[in-house]
Amino acid sequence: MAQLLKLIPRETTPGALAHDVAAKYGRERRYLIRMLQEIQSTYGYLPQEALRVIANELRIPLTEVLTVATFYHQFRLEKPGEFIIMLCMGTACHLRGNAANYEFLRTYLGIKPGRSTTSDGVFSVEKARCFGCCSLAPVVMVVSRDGSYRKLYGGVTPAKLRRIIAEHRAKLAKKR
Amino acid sequence: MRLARVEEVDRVFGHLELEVLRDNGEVKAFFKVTHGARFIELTVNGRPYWEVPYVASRICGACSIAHYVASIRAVERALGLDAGEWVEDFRDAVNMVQIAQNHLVHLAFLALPDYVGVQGLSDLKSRAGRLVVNSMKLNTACLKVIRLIAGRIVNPNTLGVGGLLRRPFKGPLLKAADYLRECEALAKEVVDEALTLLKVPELKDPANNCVAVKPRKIYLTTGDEILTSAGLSFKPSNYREHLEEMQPEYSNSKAVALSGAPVHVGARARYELLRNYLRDLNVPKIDLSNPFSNLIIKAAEIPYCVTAAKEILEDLAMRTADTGVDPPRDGGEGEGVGVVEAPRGLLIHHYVVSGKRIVNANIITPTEINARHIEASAKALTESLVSDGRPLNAGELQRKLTMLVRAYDPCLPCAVHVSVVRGRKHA
Amino acid sequence: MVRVIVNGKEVHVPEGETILTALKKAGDAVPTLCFFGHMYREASCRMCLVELSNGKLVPACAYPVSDGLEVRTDTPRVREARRTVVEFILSIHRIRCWSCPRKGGNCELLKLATAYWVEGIPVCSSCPLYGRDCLVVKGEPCLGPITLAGCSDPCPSNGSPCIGCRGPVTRKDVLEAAAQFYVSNGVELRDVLEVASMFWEGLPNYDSLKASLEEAFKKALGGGED
Amino acid sequence: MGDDGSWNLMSRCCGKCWHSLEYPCRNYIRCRTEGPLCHDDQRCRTLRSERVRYIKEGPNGYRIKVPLASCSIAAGAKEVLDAVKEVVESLGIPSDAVKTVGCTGLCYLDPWLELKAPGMPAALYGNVKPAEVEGILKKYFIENDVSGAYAISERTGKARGEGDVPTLSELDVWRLQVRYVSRNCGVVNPESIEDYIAYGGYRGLDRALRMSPEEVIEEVKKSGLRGRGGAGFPTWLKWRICRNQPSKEKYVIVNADEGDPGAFMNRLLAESDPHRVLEGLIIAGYAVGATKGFIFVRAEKPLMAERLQKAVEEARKHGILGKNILGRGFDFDVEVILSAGAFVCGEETALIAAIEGRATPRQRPPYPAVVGLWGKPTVINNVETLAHVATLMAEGWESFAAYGTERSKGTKMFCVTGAVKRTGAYEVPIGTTLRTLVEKIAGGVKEGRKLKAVQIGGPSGGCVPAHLLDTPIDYESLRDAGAIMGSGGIVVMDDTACMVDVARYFTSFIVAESCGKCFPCRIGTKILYDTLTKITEGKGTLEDLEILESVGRVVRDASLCALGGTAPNPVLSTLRHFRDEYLAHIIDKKCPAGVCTKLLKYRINPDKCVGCGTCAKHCPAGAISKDEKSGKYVIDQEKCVKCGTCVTICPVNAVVKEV
Repeated sequence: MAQLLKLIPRETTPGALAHDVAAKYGRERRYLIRMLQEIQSTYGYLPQEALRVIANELRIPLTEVLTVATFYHQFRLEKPGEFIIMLCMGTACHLRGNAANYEFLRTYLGIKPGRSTTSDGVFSVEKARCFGCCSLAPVVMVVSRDGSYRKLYGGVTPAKLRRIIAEHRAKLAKKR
Repeated sequence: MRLARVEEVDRVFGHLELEVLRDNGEVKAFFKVTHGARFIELTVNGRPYWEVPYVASRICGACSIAHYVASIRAVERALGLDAGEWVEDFRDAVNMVQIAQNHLVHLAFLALPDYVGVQGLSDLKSRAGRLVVNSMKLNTACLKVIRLIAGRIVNPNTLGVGGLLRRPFKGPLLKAADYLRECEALAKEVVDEALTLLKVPELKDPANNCVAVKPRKIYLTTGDEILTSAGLSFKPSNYREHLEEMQPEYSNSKAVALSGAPVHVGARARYELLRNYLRDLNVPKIDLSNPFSNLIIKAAEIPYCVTAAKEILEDLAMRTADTGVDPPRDGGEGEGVGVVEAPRGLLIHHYVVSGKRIVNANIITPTEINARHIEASAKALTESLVSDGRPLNAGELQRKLTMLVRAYDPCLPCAVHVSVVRGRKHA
Repeated sequence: MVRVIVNGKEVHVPEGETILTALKKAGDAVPTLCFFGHMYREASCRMCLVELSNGKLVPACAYPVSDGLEVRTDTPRVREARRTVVEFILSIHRIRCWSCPRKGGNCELLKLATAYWVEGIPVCSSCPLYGRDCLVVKGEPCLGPITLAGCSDPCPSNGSPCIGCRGPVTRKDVLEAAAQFYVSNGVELRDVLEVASMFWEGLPNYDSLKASLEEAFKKALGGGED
Repeated sequence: MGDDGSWNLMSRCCGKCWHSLEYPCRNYIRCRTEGPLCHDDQRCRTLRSERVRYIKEGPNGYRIKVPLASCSIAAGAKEVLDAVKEVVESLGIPSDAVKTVGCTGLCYLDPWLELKAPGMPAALYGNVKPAEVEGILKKYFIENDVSGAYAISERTGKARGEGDVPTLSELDVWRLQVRYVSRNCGVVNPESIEDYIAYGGYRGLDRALRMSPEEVIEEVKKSGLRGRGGAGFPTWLKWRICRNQPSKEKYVIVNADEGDPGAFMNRLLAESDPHRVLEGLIIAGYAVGATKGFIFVRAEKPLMAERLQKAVEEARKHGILGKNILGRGFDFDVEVILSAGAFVCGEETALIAAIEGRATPRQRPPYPAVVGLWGKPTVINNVETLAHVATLMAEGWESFAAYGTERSKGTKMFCVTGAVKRTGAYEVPIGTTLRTLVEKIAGGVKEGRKLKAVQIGGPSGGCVPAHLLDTPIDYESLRDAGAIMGSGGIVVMDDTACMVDVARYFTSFIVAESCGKCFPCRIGTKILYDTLTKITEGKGTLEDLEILESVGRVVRDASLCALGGTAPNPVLSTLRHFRDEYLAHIIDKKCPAGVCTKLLKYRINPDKCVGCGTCAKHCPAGAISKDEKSGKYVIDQEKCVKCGTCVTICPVNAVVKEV
């Protein structure tokens, strides 16, 4: 994925990044999805400010940008946690118990209904479309917010989920 | 020994059975109403008083306006309300249009086949095609008028206790008058043709006393006094002294007698009692004592109603509309009797109101009043066709009997509004 | 020109036209909701479905004509499809007919609902009385908001309050909104139930209806939102 | 020259060869392996044969293949590769013997390892852990012992322990397959065009360019190839319609969206043998007269997009893409487009709309072959279809028509997942029965379980009950059984699966993926979902079944595109074949399979419970508390989220799941 999406240094503000990304794709309405993907790969989500700048750059209404941003599953509009835990909701994984895992994880992390991120902003729990490795069902993938870290776990059970959480809490502590 | 029996009299509103037998030398006729009882009086009990018109107008679809007006007048009298001149005229106009429409339907579709020698409606077209088409046109026009000014053909909703529920517009009134003006000529044509076809058989009325409402203004307007053929006149509120009701076992509907004797109501009764209120009901020379003449008078009343209603509506449009009074929210105490000339004759609604609710209700419908009289006429008719105990021609007797019943135009759904059915089916 | 057979009648329509033009030419009407000529013909509302000879249901407003195309506009499957689409629209429609600008005869949904025997729209949608004229606003316990529309000229339009003769609306959210509307105009549940008792008391689901009405009124009185 | 300066098959063999990008030689492709053709020089010939042998057998016969496809990487293939690289030096095996390849489709073995030494049978090792790598390699290369292998290529009699290891051709999982289009998967290095050509790649393109476009279409017609995306529309007919359109500008799009959950055939093909797909795309472009090609890939499959992009860049570098391809005056270029992940993009008009902007389907006709991308005629073919095109052009249409039934020819790839022993992607001729695929190839359900149903075609497909397992897999007979061929995702369900829950799962997927444009699909599927949820929560009533059937029927008939049109299939087919389960949920308020959480209870058996409290500690919802009087633990049914942790945690397994 890296070659396809040239990464741009991240310290710039979302607005500035959006401006560069728009320029990079020649302000063509056709590449809107690519631009959004680049922004999301930098921030892990689409900041409102970036969307507004993109809309201005492409001279299209903000609603049109939001239509695309809200239609596709890949895009997030709220700031996710440091680590995003994606449970695969493919058929095999669903049958092998990922539905129960999802309930378990949300209760275990105490995520309030209607929200998908823990109150301390560390973990986000999301349902993902099929990763396509059904032999390892049920599958869970943990991705860092900026997408640099990606690890996949197979044959996940509630017990294994607890270990994953502990592992990543330690990883976060080490980083800070 | 049974002389004639018609299990299901056709071409009448509802279910009726007629039986005439000879019981040790004496001929007896039975007017058996087999229509299911409808307990309207019971339904009204306990309802708030402003709902009475809604229930009453649903007694029968044919003349729902007559019941609507009668029940409103009864409740107004119970609460001591006066809806005012304008509203009274408006109600009369609407009532007249419904009378014309009812007569039309009865003459053209129910009674006429007997006099044109056909069995049912389908082959009526060949014999009296023009009359049927004209009456249908006229019928539609009347219904259009009723819908325009009463809100709906069945269960009208512009009238309420105390007057009109909404400020009437001049437009619809004038438009209604135009519709009526267009079909005045048509009405005359229909009537003339009907009269040529209606060759009524001879019969002498055995008990020729009748009852009708003294009109406030012109013929067929409602009033607050009831006249009888015996020259008597009484206030509607003390109707019980003269008309007493009894419940024959063999019929679901009650029967009424005027001081003991059978009494008839309807067009013939009206014509006989209210002739001097009339202007131009051009009725051919007929023998009023013949019950069948009721048809002739009904035919004559059609053009009269159309013209009279048209004039009232035009007059109403010109006058400033006073929509009556608002009924008191928490009701009152009192008892009221409202009477009106329904298409088939005198209709009496009597309610006792206490607080907001109706505590007692009694309704007397024209068919109930006519019940005993029909039996008497049937007896007379049978005697005239029977010699030494056996009917000359059974088929002809039965046909004549059903024609006689149709001449009264009984409306069975109204007749069975009773509160309690004590009678058993005749064994 | 292309030959199209509409319900057995032959019609000639220029190439590239849609079935809808053929239908118009043949004089067979088909309900359309989302069709706006050249501005919008995305066939998203699926009301104008017609059946082809191979049994497929296609939208008349966007399906191009071809020679010898056989089209039927009124088969059982077409009617069922239309009827269910109207029910779909109704199920997501936020019913507030008493305060809706389209009430009193120009509610497209009501026309379709009555045409296809779909129940659920209150009488208010066909009653012309607006704002101050509305009987409920005047404080009368008119049952318009909770009675099924379908009577062509309702009593309210002639001044007499609706007495519920076509039966109650049973959707919870509509009852709640109606309760809110009643309460804000000072009409109590007692009056409503009294008028309703004449026609509804005998209904099998009267008790559950009464319970949900009581609940709705409680919620409305407790400072509900609308 | 190769990028690291050494000679490879793609470069010129000597001065006589005048091939260049500006003036490409027509026989460039055949010359790579059968050359030199324009001159006779033994040195150039041996140069090529040496290179081909090096590619196929590895440096003097040593070869270590490590699979690097998304799923194998997920299963730990990268770590195994690193371990192999370390061990290889110490064993004295040339480092370039290690070759990264695609995936063979035997997912249950991931990550696997294939070793080959001169004179020794090739050995396949399954589920290799990085720590075991050293042991395996030593045992094979040093001791020539293959006893630990999962399978070996053939019996040479030289290796020790050969007797008890089955050869690949003996195993049902391999024997019953016909790897027509997936022949290179797990064999070639997906990121090297040279590998592909060494194994006979681009021959189809070479042959096609020698024929006229009509002849190419005729060849595809004779082969009887039908679209592998799911609808089964004859490919030649689509091409012919597009070819006959007058417009100058035409496009060909590879539909690599593959949104079906549980289907990964296209990803496997594109990640393991991308050039075959590209070759099919170029042939299609030539046949149709298109100027531009697109490959529309899903964002959730980044490696697939990467490999396709690399293949495009390499093909462009060697004159197989761009201007005047192979000197035939045919210009064609390809762009890889990344979709952001929406199932509806699988539908052709929505895919076009997605490229143009927002992905909503359009009413057809006019079909894309007439009015497609930016209004120009466009052909949209599935990845597998184009891979078949490339193979059948190279091998001749007879090779394709040899397989399949008279109405649907050729082979089809299926991903068998769910409750089977051997999950994987298998290529079988059309007409093979489901029983062969599920029970023989995929090994049937696990021990102690009974097979209940097979779900085919993903969210648009249906459930075929166990007693119909002998239905042959082809477009028509599957439709009669209430399912569709679909993209080929097959999910096997045993008696632990609840069919109502499965129907609800697929409907929830459709509700999330519906583009919301037309009423029946947007609202109808939501009604189906809510009704099914009601049933799974035990609040269902009998007329809910009628609602499901009538709403389902209308959504199927009235929806604008195939997504809505096939959305009710799972519900309708489960209703048709498993009505008793629905009734169990509605009448007895019970879920026979014990899946629907609202209908099942977890209870602690007091006489078995020893009061240790581990369950209470591990319960995420804090639903287990100690009953002071009896000292035993009790589960509070309100709080319990039915995750089942307590069942597994309890040392004396006192926790019982009551259905």
